[in-house]
Amino acid sequence: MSSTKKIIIPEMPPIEREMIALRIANMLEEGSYVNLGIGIPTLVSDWIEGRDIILQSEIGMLKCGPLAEEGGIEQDRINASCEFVMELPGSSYFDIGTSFAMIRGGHIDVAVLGALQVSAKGDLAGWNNPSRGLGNVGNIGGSMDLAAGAKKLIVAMDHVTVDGKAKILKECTYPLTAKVCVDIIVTNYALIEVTPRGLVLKEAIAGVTAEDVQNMTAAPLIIADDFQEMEF
Amino acid sequence: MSSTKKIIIPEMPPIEREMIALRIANMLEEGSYVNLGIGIPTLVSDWIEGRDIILQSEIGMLKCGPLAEEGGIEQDRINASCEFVMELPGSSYFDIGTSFAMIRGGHIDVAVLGALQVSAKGDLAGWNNPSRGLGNVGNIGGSMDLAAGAKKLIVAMDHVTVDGKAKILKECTYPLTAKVCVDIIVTNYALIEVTPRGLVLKEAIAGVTAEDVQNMTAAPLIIADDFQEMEF
Amino acid sequence: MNKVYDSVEAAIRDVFEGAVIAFGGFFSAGRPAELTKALAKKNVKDLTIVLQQVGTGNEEILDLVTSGQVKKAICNYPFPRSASKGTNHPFEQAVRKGEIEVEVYPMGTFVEKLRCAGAGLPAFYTPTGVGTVVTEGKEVRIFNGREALLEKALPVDFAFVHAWKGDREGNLIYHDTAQNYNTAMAMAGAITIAEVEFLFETGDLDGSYIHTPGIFVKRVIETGRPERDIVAI
Amino acid sequence: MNKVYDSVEAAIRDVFEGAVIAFGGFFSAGRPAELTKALAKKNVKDLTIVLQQVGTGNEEILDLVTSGQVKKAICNYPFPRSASKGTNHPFEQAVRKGEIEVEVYPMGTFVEKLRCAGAGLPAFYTPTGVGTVVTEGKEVRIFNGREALLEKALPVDFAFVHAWKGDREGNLIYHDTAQNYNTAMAMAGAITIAEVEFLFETGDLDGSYIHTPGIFVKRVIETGRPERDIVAI
Repeated sequence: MSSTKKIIIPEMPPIEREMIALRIANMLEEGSYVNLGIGIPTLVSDWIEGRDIILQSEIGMLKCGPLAEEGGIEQDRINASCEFVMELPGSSYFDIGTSFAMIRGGHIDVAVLGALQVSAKGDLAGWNNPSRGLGNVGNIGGSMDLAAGAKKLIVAMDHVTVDGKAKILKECTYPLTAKVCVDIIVTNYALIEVTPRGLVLKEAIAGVTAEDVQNMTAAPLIIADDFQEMEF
Repeated sequence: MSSTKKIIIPEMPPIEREMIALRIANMLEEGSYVNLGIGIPTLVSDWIEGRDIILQSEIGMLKCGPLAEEGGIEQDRINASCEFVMELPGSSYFDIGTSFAMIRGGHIDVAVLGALQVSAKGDLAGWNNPSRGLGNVGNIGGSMDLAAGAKKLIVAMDHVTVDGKAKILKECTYPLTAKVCVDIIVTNYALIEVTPRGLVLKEAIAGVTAEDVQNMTAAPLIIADDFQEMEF
Repeated sequence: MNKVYDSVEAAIRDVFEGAVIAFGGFFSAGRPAELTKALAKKNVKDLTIVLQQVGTGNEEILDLVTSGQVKKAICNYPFPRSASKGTNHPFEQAVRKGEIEVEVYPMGTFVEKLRCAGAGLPAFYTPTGVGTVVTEGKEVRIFNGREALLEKALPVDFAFVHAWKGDREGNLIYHDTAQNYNTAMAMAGAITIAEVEFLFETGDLDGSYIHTPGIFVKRVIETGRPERDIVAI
Repeated sequence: MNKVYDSVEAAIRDVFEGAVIAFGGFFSAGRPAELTKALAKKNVKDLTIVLQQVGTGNEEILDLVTSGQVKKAICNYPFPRSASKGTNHPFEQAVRKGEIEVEVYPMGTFVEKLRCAGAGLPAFYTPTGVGTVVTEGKEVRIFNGREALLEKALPVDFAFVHAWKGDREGNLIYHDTAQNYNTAMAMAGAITIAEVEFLFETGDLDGSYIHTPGIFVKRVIETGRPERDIVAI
């Protein structure tokens, strides 16, 4: 199997990005410290307001609040995506050295990251799309540290690329962010766990079968004993 | 030459510890950051009040003030010798990690340390007197970091031990604090510079000759062209 | 999040035999005396204690020593400064008798080993200690013409720290030089337990001036402001 | 001590050809824009610039690029996020043409390289980047069963930082997330120059809440509080 494997997209339309985020939000435990990457992961924050979950932003902020509305903007208070954010009771600020001590030191319970590709072993490729043609230099940012340091890594992404290519592969073909780091993949069609036995398909969205998911996936899937419809 | 070389103590009495400290204080430049060790070095602080010199204490305080008098004591404000100290305008506090970043990172202009022995090459032995019989464990404290990290290291000590043995030796016989680290030795009889050529005798106290100093020193001394009486 | 415990006893309930425990403080300043006293009462054996020194200004730690709970001490200034005081000191006596093993590191190395453990860095090179007994058995390597030795991170099972102010989520502020080792130890602890002099509601401390962000702290107990004795070393 | 300079021009007068300069800031927050503008006017060649990224929210850095003063950039997020924006971006264009060399490190490695330089630690091991292009040409070693790679300290000749409050002796306080890289860079600089929004007399800042102690700062200039534009990346 390779990334050029023929991919069949099911007729059932995928869920929206917000629903991927909701599925992930529902997996987060109360009392956990969570770091959300750029893209779909950011949307998770919309679903955890009022819950006892603390967001860390790698720029150096703990208990990072929601995006600031007009009037609540403080020019020196941004998240790692350069968006203005709100302060919450108990928010704290620190330098990036301390921020990555938290990240690399295993103090972040869950990191949610986007991905370009994930391999059957849980390798993650997310920082460098070779099509950009910049070789080995690119926007690493905090992704490699998060992938190496978070206690649990959840990938949030579309199941296939916009031009219909598989993103879940036997081996990644793009430059890696980290090896054997992904714990769970949540896509717009399915929820897959990375286990020592291989990729275990746990859930698919309503109207999509395990076979449908396998047909969009260029790595073998083990169907979980408790395989079920994705619920929200 | 060895540490057992016959030492002859001159008839002229040595200067007091306070005067060693004064000689060192007079060498410090305005605008410098200085760390003072336990013992004679601590006395340097009595001679720099009102001068533009900032004392760092390895416990995590910059612009460490003089010893606190009754009434000015704050139980949580101590120096590295566990003495209560005063705050000055511009004093700051930080953790010991940051404190030793300053020390090891070359941000301290001058460290003044006591010593048990100094060698002809500027090796320093100061943390472990084997006579205590504790082997290789002992009170290292901040001494090794200061010796390795300060831009300039001045040793303040008596010229010979209380039982009349040489402390300035061809080679140290006690466990080292650091190799080739001492720049200047100020004793109760003399001021000696450590140079690549060897130990250069720059000053002796009034009434003491270069020969007298050599007779107390178990390493060869080069007499400086500008050898002179120690002034205060 | 509410990390507040009602008692020091409850906060240390899961300290186990053979645990590695770091104790904040530098001589008398910033030491977790109440947690330490509770631990001495609990009587857990074979502990490895990680701290500046034993028993000068932090006398409560001696109860662990005299009751035989300490297997090993990792320190940077283990003994009384005065040799004669040391001879009569229960910790030094236990070390001389071979009852307690001691490992000593330079201060800067000691604190960096703890910070690295908390920061997920397994090892670092330092120029401190090159050519001394500290180098023995360690790799020495030259960077930019200067020798440095390899030191490894020192993770601890529990870190006991003492803060001036703390909130329910574990954000801590230390007082003056009572910060000392508490910051690095709080990072290094798998379970960091903070005794605080004054407990605040979450949001009542200024987030720009937190010394230890709450993420490093698992449990908080309010123990009040102690009266420290004046200590000579 | 009085480290205050009257002008940014005077404060950067000795920046030399080929210098390695770190610039604080993360996108728009906490960047030394006034020092950077003065540097662009000074027109010093062959600079190595060390910073998060080039030209998104810190447009003033682009003047160094377009005027051909930059030989090399050491970054962690060098290019615009969007590939199409990147194609039209002068920095990315200069890199594609081979006019500027780029070295990229993961954020945590980048900041630690600077902190280590400031802290006198020549090198460290990190698990971040193992098995990726970041590992290429670097030593990999196993600690406690886990691979880590060797990274070296990154000292810089000058560090330009931006603080909210500063005093005459160089004590600095940053505002919210404008702290970011400024702290580590201030430590790493052989000569650290701070532009501050508000200058205070020595003693007017609370010594318990200083983010960068004055010992790390050689020069201070008051440049006022800037109006930052809202930036999309």
